Amino acid sequence: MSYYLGSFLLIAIGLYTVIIKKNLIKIVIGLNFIASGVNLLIVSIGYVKNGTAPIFSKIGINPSAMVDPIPQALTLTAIVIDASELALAVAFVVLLYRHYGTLDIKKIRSLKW
Amino acid sequence: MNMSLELLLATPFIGGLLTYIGGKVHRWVRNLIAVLFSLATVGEMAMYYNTTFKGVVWGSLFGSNLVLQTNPITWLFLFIVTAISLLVIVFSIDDMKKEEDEIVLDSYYMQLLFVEGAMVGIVLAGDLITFFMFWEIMSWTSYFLIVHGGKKSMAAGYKYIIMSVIGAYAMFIAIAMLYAKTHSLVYSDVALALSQASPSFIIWTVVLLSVGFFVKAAVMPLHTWLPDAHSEAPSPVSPLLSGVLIKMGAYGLFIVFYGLLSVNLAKNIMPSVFSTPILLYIIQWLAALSIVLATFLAIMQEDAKRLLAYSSVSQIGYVVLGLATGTSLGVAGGLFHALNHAIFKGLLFLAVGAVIYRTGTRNMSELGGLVKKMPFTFTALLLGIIALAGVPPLNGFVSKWMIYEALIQKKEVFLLIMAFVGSTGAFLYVYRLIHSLFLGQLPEKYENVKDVPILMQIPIWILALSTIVYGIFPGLAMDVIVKGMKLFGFTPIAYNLFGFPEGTAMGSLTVINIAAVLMTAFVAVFIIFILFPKTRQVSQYDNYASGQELTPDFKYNYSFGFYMSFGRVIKPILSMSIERVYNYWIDAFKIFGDYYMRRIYTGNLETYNSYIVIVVTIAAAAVLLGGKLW
Amino acid sequence: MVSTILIAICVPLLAFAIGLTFIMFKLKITARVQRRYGPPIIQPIYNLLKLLLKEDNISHGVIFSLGPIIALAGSILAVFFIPIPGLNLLTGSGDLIALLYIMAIGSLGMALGAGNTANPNASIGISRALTLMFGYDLPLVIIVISVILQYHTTNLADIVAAQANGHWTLWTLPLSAIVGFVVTYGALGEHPFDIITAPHEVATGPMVEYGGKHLGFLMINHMFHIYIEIALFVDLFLGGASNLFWFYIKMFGVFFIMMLCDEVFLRFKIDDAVRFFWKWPTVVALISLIIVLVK
Amino acid sequence: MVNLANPILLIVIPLLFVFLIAFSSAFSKSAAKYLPIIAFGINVVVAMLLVPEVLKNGLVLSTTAGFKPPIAIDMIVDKLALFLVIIASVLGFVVSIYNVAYIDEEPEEKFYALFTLLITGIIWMIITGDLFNLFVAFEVTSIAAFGLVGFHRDKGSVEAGFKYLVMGAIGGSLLLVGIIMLYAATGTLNIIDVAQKSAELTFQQKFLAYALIFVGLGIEGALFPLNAWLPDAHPAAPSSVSSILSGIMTTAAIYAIIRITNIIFDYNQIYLFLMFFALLTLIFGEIAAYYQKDIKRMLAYSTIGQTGLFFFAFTIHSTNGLQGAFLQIINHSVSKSMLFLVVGAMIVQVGSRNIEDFVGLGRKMKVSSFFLAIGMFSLMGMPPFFGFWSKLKIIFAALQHSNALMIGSVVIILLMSVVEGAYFFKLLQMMFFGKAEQDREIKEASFGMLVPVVILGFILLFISFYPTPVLDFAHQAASDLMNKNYINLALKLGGL
Amino acid sequence: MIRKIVYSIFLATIVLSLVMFFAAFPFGQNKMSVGEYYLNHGVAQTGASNIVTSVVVDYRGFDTLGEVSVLFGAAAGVAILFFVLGENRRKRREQVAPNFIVRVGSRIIFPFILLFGTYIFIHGHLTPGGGFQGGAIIASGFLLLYLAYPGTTVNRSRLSMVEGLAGITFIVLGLYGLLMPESSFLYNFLPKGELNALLSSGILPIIYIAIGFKVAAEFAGIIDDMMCEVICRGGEK
Repeated sequence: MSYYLGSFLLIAIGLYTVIIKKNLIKIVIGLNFIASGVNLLIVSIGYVKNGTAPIFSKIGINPSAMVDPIPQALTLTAIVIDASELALAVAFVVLLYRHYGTLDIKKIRSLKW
Repeated sequence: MNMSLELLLATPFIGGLLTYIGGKVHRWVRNLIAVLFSLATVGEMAMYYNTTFKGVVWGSLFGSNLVLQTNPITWLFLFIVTAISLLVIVFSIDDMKKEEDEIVLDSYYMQLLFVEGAMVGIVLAGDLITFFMFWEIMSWTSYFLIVHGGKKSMAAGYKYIIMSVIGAYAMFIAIAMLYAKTHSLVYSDVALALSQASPSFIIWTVVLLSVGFFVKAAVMPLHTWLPDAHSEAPSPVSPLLSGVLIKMGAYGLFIVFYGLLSVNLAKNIMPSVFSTPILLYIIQWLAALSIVLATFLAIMQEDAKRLLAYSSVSQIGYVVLGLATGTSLGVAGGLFHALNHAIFKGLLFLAVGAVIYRTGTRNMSELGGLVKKMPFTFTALLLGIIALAGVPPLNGFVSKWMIYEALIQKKEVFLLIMAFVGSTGAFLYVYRLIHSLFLGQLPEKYENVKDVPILMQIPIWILALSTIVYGIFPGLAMDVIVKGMKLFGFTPIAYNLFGFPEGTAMGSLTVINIAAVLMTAFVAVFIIFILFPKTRQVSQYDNYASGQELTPDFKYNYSFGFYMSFGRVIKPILSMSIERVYNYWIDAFKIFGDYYMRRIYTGNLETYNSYIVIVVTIAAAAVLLGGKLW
Repeated sequence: MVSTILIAICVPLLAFAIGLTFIMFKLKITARVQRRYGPPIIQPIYNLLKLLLKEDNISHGVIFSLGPIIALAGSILAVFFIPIPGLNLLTGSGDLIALLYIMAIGSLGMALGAGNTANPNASIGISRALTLMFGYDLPLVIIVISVILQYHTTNLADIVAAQANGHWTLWTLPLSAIVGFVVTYGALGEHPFDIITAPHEVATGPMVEYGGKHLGFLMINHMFHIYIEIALFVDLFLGGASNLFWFYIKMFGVFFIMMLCDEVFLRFKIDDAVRFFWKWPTVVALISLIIVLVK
Repeated sequence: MVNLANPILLIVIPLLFVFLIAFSSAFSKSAAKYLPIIAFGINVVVAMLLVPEVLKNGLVLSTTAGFKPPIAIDMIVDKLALFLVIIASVLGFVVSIYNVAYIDEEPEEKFYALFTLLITGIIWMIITGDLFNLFVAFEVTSIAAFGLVGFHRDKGSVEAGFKYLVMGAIGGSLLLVGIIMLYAATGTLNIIDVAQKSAELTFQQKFLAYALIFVGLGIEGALFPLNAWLPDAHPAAPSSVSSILSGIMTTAAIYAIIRITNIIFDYNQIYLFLMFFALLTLIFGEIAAYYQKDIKRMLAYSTIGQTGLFFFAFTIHSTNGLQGAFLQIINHSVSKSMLFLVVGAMIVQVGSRNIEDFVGLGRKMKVSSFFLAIGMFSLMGMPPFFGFWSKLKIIFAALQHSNALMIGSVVIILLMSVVEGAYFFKLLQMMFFGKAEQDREIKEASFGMLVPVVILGFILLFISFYPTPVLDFAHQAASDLMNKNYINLALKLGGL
Repeated sequence: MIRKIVYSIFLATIVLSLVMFFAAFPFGQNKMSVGEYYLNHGVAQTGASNIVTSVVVDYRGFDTLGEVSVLFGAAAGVAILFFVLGENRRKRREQVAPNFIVRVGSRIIFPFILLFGTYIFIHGHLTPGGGFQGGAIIASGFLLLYLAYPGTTVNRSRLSMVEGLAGITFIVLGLYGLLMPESSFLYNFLPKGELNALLSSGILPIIYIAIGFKVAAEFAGIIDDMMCEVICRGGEK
């Protein structure tokens, strides 16, 4: 359960960062927090008590002792997606800084209403 | 016969498209096509004279058939629509020449024909979907016609279309409610369903439908669009709007109250006042208020077309008042007045349009003395105002007389008083119109004004002669009206070609006698007049002016604020304005919208993100509270 | 056929004659009320003849000349719709409501002619005339309706017939009759309501430019007008009459009372006149109307 | 011979062209311009080939990796999905043509690649039969959209892009959490399988997972409190992209929500929740649009309003309501895309997005303005245009339930339609009847930009005047969704 | 401050509800349904000893295609945002390397990094790891190179060629499956081979290799863009 809790906390901290923090970089980090939390959640769901990695490195391993392979596969995909988003986010932050000369999200409000 | 109803409906639309294409070739091709197609519509319409023809299914939508039908009542309205449209198109040929941009003209004729087609569709509709569809088409095509005239007309058109849309959506709800009940919106099915429905349902649907019609018919308090729209529209469009378009509201009321809902049914489900169902009674009061208040407003106008526009509000009040009486005589009077109003108001708008065409202004205090320059237009306009004022022997009198008699029969004295007062008020404003335009001093700049070209004279004179024809021979129209009303369950009223014999109403009327005696008296007096010593023509400036010498460059004519002293009397009434109430609500709405927008779409990313969290929190809290969302 | 034509000729002449005598008496009565001797009783005929026979008539155009003609034609038309003893003429062709509008033709014709003079006095006069008409129309309509409701017909001949044997509307609806009397003042433009012609202000208003035979025709029109208004009052409230003599007596009685009161009043301002009409006469007429309705 | 009527081709072919664009950009700059046209041309053909199949079987299911659905990912095209796929493909095709004339900014090849990827992602979202695959498709769409919104790299577009990205990323994560929760509860990711296994879950469990999915998709689907990115992003993006974003992307996200709602829940449990969002979206979108000075921003807010409208129609949850919703989707997609394309062409000529600068354009750019007017009329629901039929259907369907809630909603909808009319007519009369203060050198849009507009315009006119096939098809699709035929047929065909 | 507290409470509510949900599916409990099928049949059906790989590339290979597309989209997005015209790009050559040790060290390490990355993605179906991991490692080699030699440029058109080609390979391999009797995208049509052998499990290693190249090229591209953003633009705002 604590694994779950850890992932939930990561998500919550990420959301908190995104809402409360003013700095663009911190917001991007907050996004990363959320993504990590979700990935942790996925992996922990797949865990089966006393399970091993789902690799048949030797013939004759009992498949019933293995953990669920799907969450791991999902995590792989999710990580790459998060990485892509992060790369784009950072690129945006750089451009924002160039246009506005600040990293304070409160001052980046040219589009409203 | 089967196809030709659809053909009749399609003719104006096809004509509109061809007109637009024709305009690319040459403007005379365009004009010719427009005239020919509207003429063809009139011809096709004439084929249906006094025939009843139920139900051509031309399509089906959502399980409800789309039906076209015709009967003498629709024929009456078809006649109004197609005839006035034809005249308007003929009038436009010369009147719209001043517009240089040919493209604008092409689309102008196209829209004219489209409006005509839409109105033909409304009238021919045999089910509510068709009706509503063409109703909306009529709204937006006529909107385009209104905004043809510059900056002010844009504001007017905007107001018009918004109010039309609101009205149409009120109808929409009612139609949807009916659809939910019957799944078929053919009139007969709806009538059947309504006869079994609960009273509250009926009242709701009828009220909502009526609101839509009231907006279009400009019954107070929903009239505010009309004075602006009718006065700002191009002069050939105003007769179409005033003469025809607002009649569609009257037609709708007729269909709803006597086609879908019979009077007997209405009496059964709601209390009656003066043996009128309370709903109709309220409508009568609204119509009567329209008559009186719009008359007051018309009296105080300085703008010729605005005056006529307010007069339209007042006259449509008579139509609605007549239709809402629920007796044969009253309804026949209302229908007849619809026809008459189309004729004389079309005439008046066209005649004023002719003046505007020559002088370029419609401000009454800038005009005057045109009788010498435009005698034909003057004579036509004179006939028009006599008809409008309801003076025998022209047509306006006959229909008003029928409405008065119907009201007397029902002893609805207060409505009758208001109707009378409105009619007397009409004397004031029609005289103002003819006085300021044609009588008195001719401003110097209009020395060279000529009468309008023949193509503009023809429509004006056709309408002018119609006022006489329908005035002296009301039987011509009553043939159609009485026959049509029989279909809607009214007891036919007695009439003959020249009027109404004893027994129809509380009195009798033979218009031709009045006309004959008047003519004889006129001729006799004229002869006597000639027998006395000859007269000598003197200049208008040779005038009693307290010893002053008058010169053409000095305006001495009394034409601004003609009824100023009367204005003082009705000042408390004039200072009331329903429009201010509307504007108040619109402003309130705008302020609210602005307020919330600045607080929701702040441009602040944190705020946006917190919305997400809030929504998730609500869901989470709901789950924690046991899955109770509501 | 011949008799029809004869009647058609005689009735207007009769009306003209009655109107003429009233005008003749008017000056005398007024003078006596003001304790003057007054002009000779025949003076109006002199005036009329002088105007009609004037050699040099000036006109401002066709409409100007048509004005008096239309006015007179309209008045003659109205005469035919008022039942006189023994003759019901055209009452079958147009009822009381039609008559109310037929009576307006004359005024409109005159307004048309006067309007074309371009004289501001004339225009102001017309403006006042129409406004005043709007003013007295409200109580007039109400009392007409109450009479119609009283007898359940709009046919004037039937209304007269229903009042036979002394059942005058004056007794059954006294309030309406009083209002009708007041309204007749307004309709005739007599004294408190002579704001239209007001010689001191607008120099006889609509008539300001008229002279010669035009003015003569207008005077004739006025005589018809007096006849029409008073005959209508008599028919509506005094039960008409069984013969011409009584008819004339009744009319003269009404006219006499009017003239007695005429010179007592000052002139109303036009808006005050309208306010007056829309206040007391309307209220009284409405009370009378409600009485009829309740009955 | 390969069966071309295979849903997977709808995704794979454009994707292949995405990579081809990247590949070909090494040799030739201009090839990239035309490759998307070919890709979506093929897509349109494939979609058309699917029509008879779908009509015959009710549903076409395509597997991957040679395994049956719960094991591997499957693509499902039923009538509703086919509906949207056709719209998306046609829009993709048409807008690709538009792009050729419209895009003149470097790096072009990246733009075309991302543009193709965007539409691919949208189609993917529509036809996928797997929850995690839905998430992937969602991310493909989002990532492509983020890049495209920032394409101009100016102040506004970067800001809009960043805001969109942050919100989109949060949304994606929440969506993933929701999907994972369903996985944890059922042990499977296939939508049909989840539908069957989730029957054992309690309402709260389903609802929490559902709420997260709803929020995640709702961010993309422009539901009210979650749509704050939209009015920024749509104007900032190039007009062709706005046209896709507005026309079909929000629709696809809403479709996904509907699909999941329909499968997981009974209608009665959830409709108030959805209706609440739908009406809020409608009200706030339309009212906000009224105040806009920027024409694209106005259209963007109008998109929010329209989304609310058809989402509302979904929540009526009768066959009629669903039919109305589908009709409204078609109307919105075609009209709004066309509007954005026209407006894009106009902005090129005028050089401003401010409405005041559009005065008198009706006389200068006649063809464009004509189609703009048609699109607006259709969006307002004026007959005889298609919007009228859809609005008619929605209102009719709503009032079939004659309870106070529905009547109130209908009143709100119609009031908001009035507001919609208010701002559209304001624009229209300014364009057609206003007079510009100074005479400007404005020409008609270039041929390349007009062609797509005209194509869309004629599609709109065609379905306006001959709506019967569309109405029938929508009706069938609606009754399928209503009866949950999707599940039954998929079970039969997929052999789950 | 109130804002912070309020949102903390909100977030706590969310966490609480999540906890409530997962209380029904405790940690370590076997929640598999489809997963069991993979474990039992994966080796036989795909020939890969790493079941995760068989899931990633075969059973759920379509996800991977999407993942690749996402990465591609991100790379294209970054390229759009950091777009610099060709002539400005060349400015970079003038930069001076920072540090001797870094330069020499990276020159030695770079080939090994490439080799390691290649190993990882070639053995993706046998051991933990695969195309993404391998690609990322190779890209980190490029990062090192950039650190040591800021003037380094990679030929962008060649990078995009590699990207494109790798993607095309993936899809064409998948499309070939449509020609098979199963008529299924990504159908594993090559022989499965022997378990735990390098050349086994059909198309899986080929796809992983393609992915590896693609990921490497894309990450390298992103890194290149970011370097350029920092260096080419310099103080420009």
